[in-house]
Amino acid sequence: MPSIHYDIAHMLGAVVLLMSFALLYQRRLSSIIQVFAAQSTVLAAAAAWQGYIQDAPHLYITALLALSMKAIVIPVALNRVIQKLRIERTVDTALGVGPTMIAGVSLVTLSILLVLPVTPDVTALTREDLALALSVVLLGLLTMITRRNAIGQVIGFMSLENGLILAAIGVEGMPLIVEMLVAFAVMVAFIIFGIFFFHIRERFDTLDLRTLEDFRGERR
Amino acid sequence: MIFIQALLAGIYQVVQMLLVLAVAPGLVGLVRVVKARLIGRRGPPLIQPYLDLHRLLRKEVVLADNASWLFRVTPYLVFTAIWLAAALVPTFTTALALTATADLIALVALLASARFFLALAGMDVGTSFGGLGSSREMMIAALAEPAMLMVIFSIAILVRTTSLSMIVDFMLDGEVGLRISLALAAISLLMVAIAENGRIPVDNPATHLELTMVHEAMVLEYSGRHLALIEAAAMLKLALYMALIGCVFLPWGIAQPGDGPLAILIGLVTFVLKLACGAVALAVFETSIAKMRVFRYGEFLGGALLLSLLGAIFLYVSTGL
Amino acid sequence: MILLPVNPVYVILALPFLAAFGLAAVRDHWLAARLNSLAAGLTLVASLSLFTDRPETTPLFLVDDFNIYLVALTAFVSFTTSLFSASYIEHEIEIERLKPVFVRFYHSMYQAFVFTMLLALLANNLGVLWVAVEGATLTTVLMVSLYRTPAAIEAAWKYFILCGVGIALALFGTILIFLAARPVMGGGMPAMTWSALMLEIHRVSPDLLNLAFVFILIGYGTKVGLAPLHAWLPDAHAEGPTPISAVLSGLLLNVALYAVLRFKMLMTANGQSLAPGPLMMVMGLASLLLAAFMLYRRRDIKRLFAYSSIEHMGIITFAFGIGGPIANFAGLLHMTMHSLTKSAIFIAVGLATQVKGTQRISEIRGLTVSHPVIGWGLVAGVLAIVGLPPFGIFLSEFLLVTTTFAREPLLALPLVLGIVVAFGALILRLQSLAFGEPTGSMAPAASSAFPMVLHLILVLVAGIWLPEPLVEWFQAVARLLG
Amino acid sequence: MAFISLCILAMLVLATVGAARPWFSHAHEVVHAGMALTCGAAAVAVLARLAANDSGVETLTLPIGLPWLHANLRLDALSAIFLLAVNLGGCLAAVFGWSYARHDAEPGRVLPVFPLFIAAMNLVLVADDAFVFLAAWEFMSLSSWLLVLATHREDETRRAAYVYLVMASFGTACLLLGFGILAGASGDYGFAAIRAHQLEPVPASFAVLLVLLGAGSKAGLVPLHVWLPLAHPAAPSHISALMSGVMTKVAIYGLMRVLFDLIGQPLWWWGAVLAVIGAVTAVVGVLHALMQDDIKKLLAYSTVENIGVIVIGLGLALVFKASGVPALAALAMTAAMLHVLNHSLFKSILFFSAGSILTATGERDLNQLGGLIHRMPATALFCLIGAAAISSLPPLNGFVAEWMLFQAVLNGPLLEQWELKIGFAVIGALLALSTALAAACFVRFYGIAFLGRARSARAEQAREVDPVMLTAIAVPAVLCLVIGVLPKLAISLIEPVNRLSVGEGMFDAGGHGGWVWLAPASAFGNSYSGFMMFMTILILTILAVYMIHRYASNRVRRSIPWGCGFTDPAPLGQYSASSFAQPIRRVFVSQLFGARDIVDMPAPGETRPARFELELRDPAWDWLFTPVVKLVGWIADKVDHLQFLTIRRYLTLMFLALVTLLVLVAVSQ
Repeated sequence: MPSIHYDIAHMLGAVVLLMSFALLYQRRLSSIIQVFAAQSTVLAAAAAWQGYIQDAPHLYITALLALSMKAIVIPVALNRVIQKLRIERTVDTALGVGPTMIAGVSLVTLSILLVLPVTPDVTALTREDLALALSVVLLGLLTMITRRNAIGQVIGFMSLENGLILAAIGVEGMPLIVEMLVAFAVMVAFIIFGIFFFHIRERFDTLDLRTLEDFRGERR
Repeated sequence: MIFIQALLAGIYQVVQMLLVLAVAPGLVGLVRVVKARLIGRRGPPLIQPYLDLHRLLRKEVVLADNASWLFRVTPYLVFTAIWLAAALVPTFTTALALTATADLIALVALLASARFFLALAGMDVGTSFGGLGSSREMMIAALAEPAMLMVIFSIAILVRTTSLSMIVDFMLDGEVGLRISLALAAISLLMVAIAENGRIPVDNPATHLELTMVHEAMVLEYSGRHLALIEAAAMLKLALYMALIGCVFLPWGIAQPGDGPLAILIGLVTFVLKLACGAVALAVFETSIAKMRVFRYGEFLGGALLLSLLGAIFLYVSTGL
Repeated sequence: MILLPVNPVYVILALPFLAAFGLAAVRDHWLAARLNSLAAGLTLVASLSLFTDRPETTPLFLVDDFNIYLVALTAFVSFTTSLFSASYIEHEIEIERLKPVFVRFYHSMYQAFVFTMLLALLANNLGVLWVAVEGATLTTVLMVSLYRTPAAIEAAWKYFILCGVGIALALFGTILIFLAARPVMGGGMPAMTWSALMLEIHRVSPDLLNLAFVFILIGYGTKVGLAPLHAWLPDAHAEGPTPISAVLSGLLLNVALYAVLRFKMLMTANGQSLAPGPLMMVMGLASLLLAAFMLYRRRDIKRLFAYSSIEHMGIITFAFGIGGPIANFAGLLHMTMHSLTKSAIFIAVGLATQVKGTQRISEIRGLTVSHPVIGWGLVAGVLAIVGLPPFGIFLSEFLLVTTTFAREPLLALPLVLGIVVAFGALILRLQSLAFGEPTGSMAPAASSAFPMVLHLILVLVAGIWLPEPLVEWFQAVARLLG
Repeated sequence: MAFISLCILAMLVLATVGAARPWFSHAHEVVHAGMALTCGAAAVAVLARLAANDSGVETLTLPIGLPWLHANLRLDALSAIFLLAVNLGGCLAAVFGWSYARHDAEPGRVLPVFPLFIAAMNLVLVADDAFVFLAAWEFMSLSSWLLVLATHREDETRRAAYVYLVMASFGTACLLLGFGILAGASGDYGFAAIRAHQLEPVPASFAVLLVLLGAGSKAGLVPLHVWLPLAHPAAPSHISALMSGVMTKVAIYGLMRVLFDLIGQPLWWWGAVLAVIGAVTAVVGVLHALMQDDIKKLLAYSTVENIGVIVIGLGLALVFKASGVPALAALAMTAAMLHVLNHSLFKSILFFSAGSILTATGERDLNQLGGLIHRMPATALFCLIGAAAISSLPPLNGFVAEWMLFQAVLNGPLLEQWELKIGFAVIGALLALSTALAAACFVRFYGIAFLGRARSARAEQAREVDPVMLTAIAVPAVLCLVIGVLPKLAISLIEPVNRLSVGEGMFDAGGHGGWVWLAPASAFGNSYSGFMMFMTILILTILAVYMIHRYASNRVRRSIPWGCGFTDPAPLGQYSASSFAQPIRRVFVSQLFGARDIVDMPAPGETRPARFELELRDPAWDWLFTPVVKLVGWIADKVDHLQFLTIRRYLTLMFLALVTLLVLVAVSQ
């Protein structure tokens, strides 16, 4: 395979990672959703590109699913939820921007450290991809724990999932990708449905411990 | 030969039992006489205790309404237990038939049995004085008994036995020599003896002042022949302790198995002499000291216990561990 | 059952799968409950047929020494719990705590849940396993939130989010395994198939496996309820219907642990990778100790026993972590005994909370006086779960503690400390629950205590005598686990 | 062996009969009669075996328990002597329970468990592998816990039961670890394999320490004794007798099985540690007993004392065994074993008497009793024998063991280590102290409960208990006397145990005196004869009675008590239990246990009564248990915060766990 293939795949992966950083950085809900949509679009492109270079048609389906679900349907749905529930537009973060970024960079470093010595006999493509995917997963998790708002956390979760997909599509010959993606999509749908249906607004995080005790079951 | 020895041992045993029974009241009488003389009184005659006992035996028993059978049985038990104990201590000879029945430890326990029943009898009628006496008696015993056993322990380290006859034999061999720990043990034993017999400074046998008495409080309800038995037991006990101190620390004169009639005679005479000396010493001691408060008994007897323990440990030091 | 023309595995899976759809259509809750039990019973019968005629391994399904008894156990507990559930749900409808429409949904989900668990156990494929576990998560989330109280929704939500993240991480681990195996085994299905992987894994480079196992352990470990990933477990147990608590503790935790153990087998068979043991031991001990101390401050009876589940999962994980034939045997036995005992306890608790109308420990007293069967059942269950003879858990704890102490004396101390501390807490609560002057309603229980008694008898028998085939399976699996 | 197994099986069957009580009206009779017969038969069987001086070993393997080990049972002399104690106690308890347990409020809680309890104890004694041993051991705790909970409606009982079960399981955990060391990494839990497995001194010492903690907590050794005086009295009296008189012996058996059999050649300091712990236990136990007003609590503390005495004997035996003087070891061992038998006898008497008192008056508080000797004369007589025996008075059985123990102590100078020489002197002093205090304790117990005047209306109206209960009290009382007068009878039963545990019998090296004299060669010819003493006292007493009644006055007049002229009409003016203990409390206890008298004397003119209260503390609680409880509570409070975090924080925990593990992997690569 020509090296341009690697370079493009690599570049797309790097953009996904960049978007993860952007997610970490964003404050306003609407822009978080926009960044996520952008990340999903790039992911769809990456999947399509992998489908092309691996000659694996099911990756096109993956790309299509990613594009339709994550880049279009879910962002739109989330925007509606925000409007319906009148959730505040800016999100509290548990950690300042500076520390968050430092943590993010450390995680990326950790991922590279973990992956680089690991796979000498695997092709360079998957190794780099894996490092990127691992970074995206960890950054997704970091996003989840630095956001005090349900929507922000859901986005973090989905960004984590994007990392998974990035890893899966990078591996040549991986079966069941589509199935897993569908299973995931169901789950995410559940989450959004849950937020909407049960009116879970800020229950991810409340500073008032007394109400928590009411809810965490230990009814004294 | 063995048969003759056994027969002799039996005879000596009976002689000894009668002997202690005979001399015990005299011993108490002597102590009283000497004490009276020391404080310038004439005092009762030497045979006064015999007369007292005789009088008591002939009187009727006045029994408290709610006294139980235990109350009536106890005097006999106490008397025989102490009599037996007194019979076991070699006085004039070690060739006694019953000597193997009990060693020193069993002897102590026999005395404990007597005390146990006496203390129970003290509580039987249900007056507060009886309980008071029993309670104090048991407290004193709780310290005196271990002290006594530690004395025995010291002696046993030295002579390797607790059998009284063998102790006498060993002491008479003269291999022991003078030892500091023996002295400690002797002092400790003396203290125990004073406490156990209810002598000053622990108790005053002559008093009926409620708050200070111990032994007398226990037997307060006894009268007539019961009281006589208990008094006799107390006298026997004093004789027993004197005989014990005599046979362990001053064994000279005691006849050994196989000795002839002369040795027996010497033994008898020295025994009576020893008792007389003991009585005088006790009287002197008692007149020169004051009675102490009840709660200081602990210190007194604790001291005895520690002394005896020290004696045992010193013995190790002197015998090179 | 030998006469069945098809692979029994398909029957085992098809029964709950079809029942899940079928029950969604049954309006009458009385009938639905009976049908639910019937389906579970048939599944049990089908699963027992595995013993007589063990099917061939196919690319998708696998029956071996390890999962054969777990399948039977799962089918058995889901059957007995369905019996309990029938009368339990009946009562909940009577007191109008549940609406009939939810019950329809409940029965359907119950079967779907059984299906996903059996699928996870029988799967020969890492991907199928993962999908099944995710399905189990979704179905149980729905059942936990069944009462629709704020607390129930909160619990379901917490469960969902934490396990969702866990599941995602487990998927990452699965992808990593595939990535590691691909150079050796090529692309496609074999590199995701247990039976194939086990044969070739020793040639696989260990580096990626290490990374994969970390994700698997954290991912599926969340589902097992290992500290510090346990937070969902107590609330999910406490707020859902009690039959669900029983199957959650008794079965789902086992299934998740089964997944972890399958991966551990791979690690063991590889031979050059990092030893997974220490990680599992540390997490196991952390769970044990944390749960043991948490038990003391619990006021809610179901939450109390949920923490006890964490504690036991910790013990089991520790056992597999330390490894060796005896510890592994102990772990397997403990898994079995725990699921039987804990489901029995939850049944007893369910009965008690129904008759007393409260879940608060301080409001339930003197059960042995007011309700002898429930009370003594609870006593027996708790005595069994804290590891007293003659029940089966004593056997496994005996093996585990002695072998641990002989091999790693310093590790045995926290282990024993945890067990004793938990013992103290559970007995303290048991005494106030079962003894003393009774409080609350003295009315007889409406629901059936039969499943509880059955479980306890099995645990008792196992504590005294273990059947030979079971021992052989355990020993075979213990060897594979290394 | 097969017979004992059958007996155990029969007990299990009886337990099911007991469980069937709601449907079977004669369950009570069947269970008690059955247990009496079964235990009796088992006792006779082992008695015959021991009397035949049979040092042989019988084994039996049952196909249950651990799959690759099965359940191994074994009967040897050591098991047999303890089986004798257990089944004798069990038989007596069953007889006593026949009448006594009829008064139970909730008999269904005792009936099925009583046979299980005895079966478990039997099983511990015949276990031949660590698994059966520990399972039976723990089951013994479990069943007795249920028995303690028979009176579960009282808060005190539940607290006692809780402390008991937790301590018991702590003990089992220690034993479990101990057996872990003994069995080694191979995991062969059979006792035969453990015997063959030679340990280095350091692990062996750890094993001994753990076994000491485990068995010691069950036996009630200080400072692990705190549960005992709570739990034993809470059970019905016949069960209390079993727990105190028998179950603690099973714990002693566990200690002995490891120290004298499984572990091989002992180190001398193990024995020294054991003896010191025993001595401290004896003194602390009896001092506590002296301070108690509750008769059953008093008896329970007295059990602590007696266990201490037994452990002193074991410690001495171990020291002598390690020092290579088996004859002396046999002497100490005989003393310990005899005390095991003795204590189970007189503790049965005393607890049964307490049960009778409870039946007759409904009172357990000494200060409410008094004068029972008039209303319960038979109980009073037997109880007197028990009290005298436990106070080690000749010519009863308690003294024989005490005497031999002292003889063993007196041989301390023979040992090489100077620590031992001095230590033996101190142990001797403590032993003597505990004996003397025990006498005081039982004078107080007997004097306050049975003598004097009734302190309450219920004591006034007490009635003698029925003949069945009296039989159960009388039999051990007679045995106490028989063993005391003819100790050789019992000692000959112990000889096989000596050969097994220390390698030599007490009379193997000679000694003289036939059945009348007790004079083992190892005691340097010192001798004691209970028979002679008994006969002499008997003859002399008869003589004295005859002489006095023949020659002196035999008149008796009843009158009001003299009391120094002060006749107090109120029975409350008598010496009370606490006033009796006051001198000893002042001398011994005040500093040690922080005892405080609180006297609340009303000012002149006030009409309220003066109050006296006694505050007693147990240093073991203050220094050992309370801190542990506080620590657990503190940790529980701290970790409890984890229940109330937000989802985000839980996710953070998860994230941190993941990152930590990843960093670990990165580092390890």
